[in-house]
Amino acid sequence: MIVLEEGKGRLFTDPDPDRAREFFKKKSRKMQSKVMNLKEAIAKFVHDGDYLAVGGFGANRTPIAACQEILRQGRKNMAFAGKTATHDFQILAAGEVFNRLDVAYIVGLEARGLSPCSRKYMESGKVEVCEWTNYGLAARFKAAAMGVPYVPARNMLGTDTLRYSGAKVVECPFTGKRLTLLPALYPDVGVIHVHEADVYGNARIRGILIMDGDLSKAAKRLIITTERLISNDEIRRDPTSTSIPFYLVDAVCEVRYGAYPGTMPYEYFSDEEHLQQWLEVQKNTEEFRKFLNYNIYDCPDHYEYIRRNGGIEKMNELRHKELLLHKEITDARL
Amino acid sequence: MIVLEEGKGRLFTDPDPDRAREFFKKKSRKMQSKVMNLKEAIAKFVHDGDYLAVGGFGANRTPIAACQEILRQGRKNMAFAGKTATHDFQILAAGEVFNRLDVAYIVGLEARGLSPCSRKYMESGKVEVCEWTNYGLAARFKAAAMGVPYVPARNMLGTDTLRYSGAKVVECPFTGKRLTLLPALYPDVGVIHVHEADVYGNARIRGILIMDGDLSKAAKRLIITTERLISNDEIRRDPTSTSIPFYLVDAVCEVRYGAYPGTMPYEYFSDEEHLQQWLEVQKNTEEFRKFLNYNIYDCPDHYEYIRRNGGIEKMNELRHKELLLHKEITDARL
Amino acid sequence: MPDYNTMEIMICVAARELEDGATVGVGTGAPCAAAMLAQKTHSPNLVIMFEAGGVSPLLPEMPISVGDSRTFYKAVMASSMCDIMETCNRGFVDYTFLGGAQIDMYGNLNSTMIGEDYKKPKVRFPGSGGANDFASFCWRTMVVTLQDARRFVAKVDFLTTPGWLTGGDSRVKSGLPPGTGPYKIITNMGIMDFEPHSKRMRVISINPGYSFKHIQDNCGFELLQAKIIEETRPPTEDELRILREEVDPYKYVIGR
Amino acid sequence: MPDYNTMEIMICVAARELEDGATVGVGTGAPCAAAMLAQKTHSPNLVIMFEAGGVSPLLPEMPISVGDSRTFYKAVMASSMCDIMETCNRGFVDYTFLGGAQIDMYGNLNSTMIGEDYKKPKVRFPGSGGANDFASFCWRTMVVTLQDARRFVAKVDFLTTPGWLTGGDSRVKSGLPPGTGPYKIITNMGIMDFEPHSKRMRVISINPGYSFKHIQDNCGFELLQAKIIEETRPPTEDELRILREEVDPYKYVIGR
Repeated sequence: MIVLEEGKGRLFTDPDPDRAREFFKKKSRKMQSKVMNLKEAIAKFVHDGDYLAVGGFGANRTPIAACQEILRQGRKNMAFAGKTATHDFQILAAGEVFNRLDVAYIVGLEARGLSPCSRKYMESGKVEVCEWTNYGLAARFKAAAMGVPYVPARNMLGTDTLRYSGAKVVECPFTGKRLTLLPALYPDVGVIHVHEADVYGNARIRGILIMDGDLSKAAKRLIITTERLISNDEIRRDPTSTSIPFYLVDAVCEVRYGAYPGTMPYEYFSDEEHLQQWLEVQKNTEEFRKFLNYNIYDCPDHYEYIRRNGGIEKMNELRHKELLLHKEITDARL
Repeated sequence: MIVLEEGKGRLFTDPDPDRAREFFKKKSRKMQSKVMNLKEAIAKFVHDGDYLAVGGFGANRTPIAACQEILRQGRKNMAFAGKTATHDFQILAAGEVFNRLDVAYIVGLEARGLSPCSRKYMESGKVEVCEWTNYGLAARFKAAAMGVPYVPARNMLGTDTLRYSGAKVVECPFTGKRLTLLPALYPDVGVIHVHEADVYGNARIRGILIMDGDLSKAAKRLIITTERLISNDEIRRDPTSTSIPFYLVDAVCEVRYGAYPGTMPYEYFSDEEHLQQWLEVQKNTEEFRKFLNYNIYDCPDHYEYIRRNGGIEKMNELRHKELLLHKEITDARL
Repeated sequence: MPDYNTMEIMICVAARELEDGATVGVGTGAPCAAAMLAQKTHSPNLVIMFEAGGVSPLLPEMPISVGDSRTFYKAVMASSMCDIMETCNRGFVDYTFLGGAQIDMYGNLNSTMIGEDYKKPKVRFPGSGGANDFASFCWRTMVVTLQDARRFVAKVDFLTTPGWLTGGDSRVKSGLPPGTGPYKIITNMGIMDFEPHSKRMRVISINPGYSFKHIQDNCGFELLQAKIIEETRPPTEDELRILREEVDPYKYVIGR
Repeated sequence: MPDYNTMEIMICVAARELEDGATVGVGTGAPCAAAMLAQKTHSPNLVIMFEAGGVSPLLPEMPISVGDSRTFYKAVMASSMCDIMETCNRGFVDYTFLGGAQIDMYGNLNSTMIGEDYKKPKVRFPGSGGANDFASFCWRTMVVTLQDARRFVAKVDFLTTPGWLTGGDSRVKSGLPPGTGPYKIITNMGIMDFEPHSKRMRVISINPGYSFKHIQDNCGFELLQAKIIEETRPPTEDELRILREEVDPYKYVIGR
């Protein structure tokens, strides 16, 4: 097949579906309990040098508890999927966890501004980068989920984004059009935060799925963190609502408020004050070091982190905000 | 791009995404009522010569009412997607509605046996055929839904199914593997039967989706038949449950029992006696002609067809069977 | 020795091939009965998938269609055709059961047509359905069929679903995923596998009451013989009781 | 003439471009404010889509993220990144709004990095996000940005998101879908479109209080001028009231 053009970016994962098949062939399909605590799950399934991808979108349904545990356990030399990575990104950048990066959206926190520590790390030259786009990375997960080495697309054409990516451009044998071929991305490990899961890993996500359907299928190992465990009977009562089936899952960790300080749809809204604190404190290296110790390294787990940032009272407040009850409460006051 | 091998089958639709884009560009995105009766919808959106694809799977959530209305309106020279087409297929074959056919599964009714009229029509030489597989057609809808001219796959290789298909085989530029390229299939018109829809066409499907998510996006014109209309407020109450968004939809027709005599999950089970009657009566041409007149041509609409086959009493019985209440009822009798 | 019919022994033999914790893509009829029997005997953790989207249902009875509501009754997930087939393509599905009007010495199947001229078939059959996909993607393909010379033919009129193609390494050369292919052929008379190098069909077990000659006489091509040919264990009392009372009480399948 | 700030006039001008019944893919900030304003004024049937999956929400307030829960609050569908982007790729989305650190005379955008050496950027920015995808797939791309010579540059340091590339027919030649491309650039000083043949940026309207010279002085490349250059209609009382009271009461965007 004649390649008309190709990006100079390096592929950090192998797009070969047969090597992935060999891996998945050995993965257990038994419906047995995979419940363990997050510490154990990260220790067991997230290794130095692995390619990591996390679910959600920036600070929305993102497994923040898992990201902070990865820092606590001191993972290094990882590769990471920067698919609208915002607060998750600045946590992992602060820990200098990764040195290879597929980029769609990084260093920013959308409307909240840019993250100084993320920019500093990206401008340090310590990170090897390959450029993509949000759909580009989504489509790469989709190709892996489909079990094929690539999917064709029509984005990135004519741009430096393509030139610094790992995509190839070919001519379509049906239409003669120039197509971008996006290679399959099989992360070594994926972490997805969900609303509900049973002990086997059958999981439900409410609201936008983002890329997590395909990511759950593309990841070689998959850790599910869930707001709450539910019974297998409840899963079977409504199989239409299952977003992720058990056979994709390696670990199920019940982590209430696992996306805090980000948003968990229908559960709690993001803690904007705390996120602003994050951005503010980064301007002073010493302050930031203390801040990280206080909020991550000195915390045994996520619940202690939450206790240090307002505890259940704060969580109730954020729940009111998510459900717009704060408006009803103020309106009622008038 | 070097084509290593290609099927000799003809493509009955144009896989060019830009021609599809031009069509979709002109399609209204206004959220306005699209409610009309089925007669009107078929007259307006299903034309002689069109490529037709129906949702569901054989006799499961298949828009049978729409298929029978297509016969009543005497459509001819259509192309049809034979994607596990069973009872829908024998209806359209009885009416000799199509003369071009993409085949994955036809002429059979799965465990129920083969349809004499379907076989006879297929053996008459009146139908131009192109061979595919169930996944082959599903992937062709997916390519159209993605807006690309094809998706790569790894099925059909080495077989006559490939030789008589419209697929091409190329070498993967990332892995060197031989891949089957499945061209996008944009039907001129699709008909999908759903559980609930609002007047704008926002629709919900419960249970297996089969190929209908991709089909709803691939079809240039889309008719939704629904067991019941629901309010837009109800759709907005739970956006996670929306299977088909309004902007894909051209017509919304409320047709209670619209999948009868097939199964509608959670609503009613298939009428196996009536389906056996269908297979039985086909053995005698004259009897079959009378049968078609009685059940299709002489019926003003689907409700009359149902009235002639047991009416609401029968529908209640089939509902009991679907929900396994018939077992509870007999058990209770003991 | 308990009394049993040809369908019953084929189902029991097929069920024994499905080890606990395996995944299997099944259709209606005998394959589904075999999977259900396996679940109720030695493989409680067998994961059953149906091509239209049903995953691990608690089957209340035999489905009539691989897409009917029984195939996702109390399932862990009601998904889609693409999801199931792509799960197979990712290497998650260990076994599938297929059938066909014709099968050749390499396990290639024909379920499309009988006749010389494709454009004017003597008999038109359903086509691939999901068979070609399952046989391409799943690790091990098994066939449950009656031993009959009109079925076991030297050359299939139409190669619908890939077996070992022309034998040797032709299957891998075609681009089909390495490690996949026909595994066992289960008939009323015996069990065949495929000789590792030539990939030709080989008798490895003979059912009670039959000889190699019976099988060869009912086969349109020359069969190889394994060094040691076993005698197939007949269905046990337990297998038959569970098959007759729990799996197929209305004899939809075993009644044939 | 009512008093307004630069952000307010840009949002009002942008809102006027969105006709009733159109579809628009938006991000946070000004674009979202413009879409909300259009819905509350002349385009009640404007369909708003967010790249993370939200379709036609009843936005209770300005979203902070294109993926936060406001983007699918009482939406008609909460879907996925692939669904939204592929809907754009099928030609269903008429408009998108984008921004960037740099823009050139062909409307190419840079949101990736500043510097000569890609491997050692002087400043690293977020990258494409969904911008390259939206600009490739949606029919008409609009940019809302401040008129500034450091932003409007002769050559972008990194071409993140495609405009008309090198002008002429270079965009279509690259393989990007025909009929797509930059449509209008809306700044605090005026409105630009692109000359049909050269595809170079061209001033078509100037905001009250500014002259062509102001715009050219704040642009790093030579701007073309339309035969007739209009004066931009300032925001009306109604537009400003709705924008300030209903769209952005907390001044998240217009307060900047």
